[in-house]
Amino acid sequence: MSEMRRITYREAVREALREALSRDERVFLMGEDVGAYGGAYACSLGLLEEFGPERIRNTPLAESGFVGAGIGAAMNGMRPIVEIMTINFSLLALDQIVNNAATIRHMSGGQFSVPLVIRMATGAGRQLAAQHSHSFECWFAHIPGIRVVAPALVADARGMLPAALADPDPVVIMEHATLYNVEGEVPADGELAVDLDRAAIRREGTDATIVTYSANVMKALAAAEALAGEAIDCEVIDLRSLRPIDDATILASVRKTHRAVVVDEGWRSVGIAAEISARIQEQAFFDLDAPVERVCSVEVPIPYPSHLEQAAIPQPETIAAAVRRTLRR
Amino acid sequence: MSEMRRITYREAVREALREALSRDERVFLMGEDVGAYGGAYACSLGLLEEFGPERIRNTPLAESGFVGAGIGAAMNGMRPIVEIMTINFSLLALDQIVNNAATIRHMSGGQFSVPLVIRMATGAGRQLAAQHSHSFECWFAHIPGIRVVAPALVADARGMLPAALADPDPVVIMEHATLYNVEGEVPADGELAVDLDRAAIRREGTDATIVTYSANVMKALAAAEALAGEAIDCEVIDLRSLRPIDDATILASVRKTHRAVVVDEGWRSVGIAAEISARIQEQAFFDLDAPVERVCSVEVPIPYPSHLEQAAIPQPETIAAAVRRTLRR
Amino acid sequence: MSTAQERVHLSHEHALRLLREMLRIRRFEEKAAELYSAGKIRGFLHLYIGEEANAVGVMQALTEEDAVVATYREHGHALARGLPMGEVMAEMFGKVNGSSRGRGGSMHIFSAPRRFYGGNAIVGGGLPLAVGLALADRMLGRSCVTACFFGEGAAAEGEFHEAMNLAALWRLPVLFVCENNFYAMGTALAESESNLDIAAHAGVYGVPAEVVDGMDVVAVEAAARRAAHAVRQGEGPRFLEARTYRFRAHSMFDPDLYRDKAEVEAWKERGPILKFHDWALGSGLIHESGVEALEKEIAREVEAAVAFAEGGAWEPVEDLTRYVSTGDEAAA
Amino acid sequence: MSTAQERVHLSHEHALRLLREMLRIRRFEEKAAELYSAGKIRGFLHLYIGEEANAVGVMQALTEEDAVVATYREHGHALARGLPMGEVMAEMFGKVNGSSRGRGGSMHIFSAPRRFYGGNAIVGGGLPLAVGLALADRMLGRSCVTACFFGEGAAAEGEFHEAMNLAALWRLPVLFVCENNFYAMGTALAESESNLDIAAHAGVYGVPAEVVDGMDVVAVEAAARRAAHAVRQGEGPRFLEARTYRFRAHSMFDPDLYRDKAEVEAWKERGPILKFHDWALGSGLIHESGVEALEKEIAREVEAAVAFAEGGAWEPVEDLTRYVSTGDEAAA
Ligand SMILES: Cc1ncc(C[n+]2csc(CCOP(=O)(O)OP(=O)(O)O)c2C)c(N)n1
Ligand SMILES: Cc1ncc(C[n+]2csc(CCOP(=O)(O)OP(=O)(O)O)c2C)c(N)n1
Ligand SMILES: [Mg+2]
Ligand SMILES: [Mg+2]
Repeated sequence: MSEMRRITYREAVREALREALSRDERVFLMGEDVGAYGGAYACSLGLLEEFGPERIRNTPLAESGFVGAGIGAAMNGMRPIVEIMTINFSLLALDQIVNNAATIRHMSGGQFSVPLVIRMATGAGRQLAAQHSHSFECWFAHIPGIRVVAPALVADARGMLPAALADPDPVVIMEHATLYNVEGEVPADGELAVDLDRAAIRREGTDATIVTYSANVMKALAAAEALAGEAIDCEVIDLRSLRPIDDATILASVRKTHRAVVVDEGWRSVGIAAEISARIQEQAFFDLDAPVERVCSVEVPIPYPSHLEQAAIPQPETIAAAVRRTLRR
Repeated sequence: MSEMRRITYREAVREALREALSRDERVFLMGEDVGAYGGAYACSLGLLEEFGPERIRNTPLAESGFVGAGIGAAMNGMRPIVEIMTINFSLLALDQIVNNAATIRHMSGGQFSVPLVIRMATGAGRQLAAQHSHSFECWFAHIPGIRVVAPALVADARGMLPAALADPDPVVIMEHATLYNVEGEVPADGELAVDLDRAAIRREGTDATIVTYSANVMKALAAAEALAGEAIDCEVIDLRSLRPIDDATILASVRKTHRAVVVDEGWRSVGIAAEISARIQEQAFFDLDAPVERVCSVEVPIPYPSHLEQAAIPQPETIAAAVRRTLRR
Repeated sequence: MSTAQERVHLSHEHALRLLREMLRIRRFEEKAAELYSAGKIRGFLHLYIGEEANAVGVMQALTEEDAVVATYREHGHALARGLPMGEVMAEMFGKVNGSSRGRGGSMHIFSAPRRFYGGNAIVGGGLPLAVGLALADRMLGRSCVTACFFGEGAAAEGEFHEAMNLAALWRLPVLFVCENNFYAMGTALAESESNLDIAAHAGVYGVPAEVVDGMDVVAVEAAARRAAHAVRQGEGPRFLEARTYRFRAHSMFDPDLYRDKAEVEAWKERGPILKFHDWALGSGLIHESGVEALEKEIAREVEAAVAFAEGGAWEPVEDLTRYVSTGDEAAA
Repeated sequence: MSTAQERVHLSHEHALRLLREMLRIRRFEEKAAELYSAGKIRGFLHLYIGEEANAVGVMQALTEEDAVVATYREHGHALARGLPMGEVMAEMFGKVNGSSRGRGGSMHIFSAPRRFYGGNAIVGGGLPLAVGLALADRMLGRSCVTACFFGEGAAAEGEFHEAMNLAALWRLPVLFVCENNFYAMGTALAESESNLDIAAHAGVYGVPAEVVDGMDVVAVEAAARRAAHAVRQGEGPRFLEARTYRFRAHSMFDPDLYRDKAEVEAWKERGPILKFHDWALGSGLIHESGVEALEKEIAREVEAAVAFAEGGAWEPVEDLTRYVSTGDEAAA
């Protein structure tokens, strides 16, 4: 087994960007403030100096315009990585993503692929209030024609980008803004690209399955730790891919534990958690000993004060409580 | 009981618009081609002549701009009805809908309400291909701060608009484009406004519950008719409101039938049907005799040819088959 | 001033070619309207009749390496760009032998061999795409032009402005062609733009713009050649506003009640085919017999296109989910 | 030419008022930066330091009936508009006695009594809102002005153009105020606009535009009075581009590495407070003792504001879901 090294999630993204830019001349990074500023979350710091303004392409504030330009460039021989500063601003580019990126291949009868990677920071937890704390992963996961992934671990932040670039179709990478400073391990050498199709079991357990993704993986693991003290042994699944969803991994776990809790920072109604819940009961109904529980964000625009914001989003305590409910404890 | 009269869904919308404009000077209709053209679906035909260009306000093609203007006008004493020609173009206005219409009340600590009604035509079935056949009801239903309703019956097309205008917060009305020519009954006199909070049972039955909304109500009723011939007695629930969802009506039915099929023209993954399925199993898990089934659109951009389009969306046959599956027949 | 590339060579052949291309579109669409009534073509159908000079004129200025982006009113552009008529007709039938395997229909004609990038039915949505195509050409060192067609209605959409700014800021090889037919569905230009001079919206970005009589195919060709030449020379984007008119309703669903009959008639008298035909005939560039032969040839082409479409297969329902992702065309 | 309403009356009182208002913002924000470091204020904090002349100048031209729409960099506008300093500070603390009950924080200051419509953190998102506010005023026969502030970065967003066109087309009473501080986060104007003349983007819609020195509060006030007067007279929208500069980083997260130190210093030397102070002192309009008194008074106001914020309550967690829908404020 290869040795590991510790870097931050931000460094992992930056390293992956640098590698992609070095390996393939067709790759370029485009977005607001990716240049001199180094990216709103400093992911591209230093890359302008290294690769120049043609390939580290600062854009005006024009989300629809530059995402559309990324689609056109992808259709015409380039491998653009478009950074949308945060998911909040992606609402301005949804028409391009849905009606062009995701759809042109089918509409053209397979003539044109769109090998585009879109990265964006997502999520709440930083007291940025209602307009800057969105989790619209569920909207993206609804769209046929795109792949949606969400790195929770540093190794995935490092490995998902090369895998996304290798995909001939559009891939959206959702980076949780609270994770950039988190440290983790990546292999010291060898191929770092990861398999985008598979969910990962982050903790094995036998009593209940917690299914989640992105920053909530850590919260789920914390909940599992706490529950271990109560002799409740949780399995924690990191979805990794939100579209397509790796049913097999989820179902195998639920067939073992007979209980499931889905954790999602999106609002509860019509979110990712609903989909996972529906899939579990569709495919493992007779294996379930209790209804699938959902732990999601409360249905309120995210408030600014920390105590309200934290009360609005999932917490290890609310996750643990849901697990206990499935076990009727 | 009052007498009934037969009008089309389109006439119902037009009559409701005319009534609203006549009753309240603060009401105005704004959108692309609502004026001389009479609306893309002819809902406002004749209203320009009757109410003039200030109140039947034609807009340029600028979805974000005029939806935002509707929000501002609503915050400042008017009661705008904004028509987005079709849901397909609403993608260009989502930022205004999410970040302003739905959010300003909360962000301002309750100081400003947004009494705005947005109407749009939705759905597939008319061979309009991938960019013009969307069903993004699920996206809207995810957003706290707005109400989302979908009239299936002519009486609701007539009665939901006055009810929406009476609501002090934003209401989105989803009119299915295949329904405009459908005839149905509305009360001949008396108050026509309906209760937006409640789902409706469109057919009573004891063997299985079909939960759906909009144009699929008719398909579900057709499926129920067909199944009646096989001695399967279905209850058909028309959700009517997609946000909030009337759990009580659904659960009461499922507790009676012990089986549920959810039908939704949206793509399967992370759609309305997933939410209904999750709610049923959360709240009526031990009453279910079979997993909740979903009948949704196949996950493909809607193709142009009729045979493929029809194969992509729910049909009475696919609904009936799902009911049979829940009954293991 | 004008170089060889910029000048229009109005030889007998070229005149005949311009007339042929316009007539091909006209006859094709007349047939399409018929077939729509017959139920062979469904969904939306937006006829280009009256506007043929624009697509035909502009295409003369493009090479095979150049790219084209169009709207839902794009049969004319597709034909003028050289897509086989049968494939376009078959696409409108929804058949597998259509240009997009029938998946797209009338509004979504695509062709990789012709670098024809749709067929975009979201107003304004094609402009950022064109910017991206041009960006890739520039980054890859190709000296191609991307011609992007759209209606004047698009100028009110934010995307128009975002795209114009990006193209100008990055000096990209885009030839923007605004087909100003003065109506966006039933909305007259004056109802939608505070400034009726659409070209001014390019000018403010520093994109040189020219207004041309879109009913005059030679004028359009000449202007397009000048503009395309400048773009190809690396001078950045150019903007052409072609003032034109649609003789038919917006789509087959439109009762066309918002336009003055006299206005429509006045424009018809200036019809691009009528006008060019009369002028070329008068100046002796073409002859009546030549036109008759042309009409016959085109009638045969249209007939063959219909037969091709009629003969096409329907995509099997089992293949419904193909073409969503790369690689799945191999399935089934 | 200039009417009574348009002229700036530079009495002793008025000069003192202008200085006071600018100083209030400056001292308030200096304290806010301190409190941010102390962890009392969290999230994003965008300081207005250096740009005070714009908000203060423009607000002089507005009446109580007028409306204001601002961005996330809006403490200055809120204070100049007359929101109590304590409420603004409490909002930034996230306390219930904040202007938005603490729900919005630094980026979402609202005030119904002051017709202050945010606090909008989506760049460009406030412009359509302003158009709608003005539309309602017009339809309801009120002669109010809606002043809409935004940065030059917004001019690249499609919404800017959609809003400009709507306001011009419908001749709505909007006073657009572009605070051009030459940077959108780390992106310099030349990197984001093909045309550096932002006012030209209003001009093309037929919206009369004026460029004003945003470091000169008197010039801003004069220009704003002229513009607001025209708007109030029913002449349609007006556009003001105030050229200005932020002395601090974009937000507290920004290391500010993209600007030349010398550039920042040069602008600081033209600081709006410094400049006005020196000029007013020199011309005898104000006196050093008056300024000292002012500073003391403001220091007390800031202190009181902090105390007010500190003393405010936290919204109980049980009330989390209040204020989503009308009527639910009655709950709990
Ligand atoms: C974003 C968007 N909004 C609305 C529509 C509906 N629509 C289709 S064509 C059209 C008019 C477009 O007019 P114009 O751009 O002038 O082109 P023309 O049809 O005149 O060629 C409208 C409103 C659409 N397709 N896309
Ligand atoms: C639509 C959108 N895109 C990106 C951002 C992130 N962002 C916040 S402020 C800002 C810069 C805005 O610059 P400008 O409009 O000039 O205003 P300034 O901050 O200079 O006052 C950016 C890119 C945003 N808030 N909204
Ligand atoms: Mg037009
Ligand atoms: Mg700026």
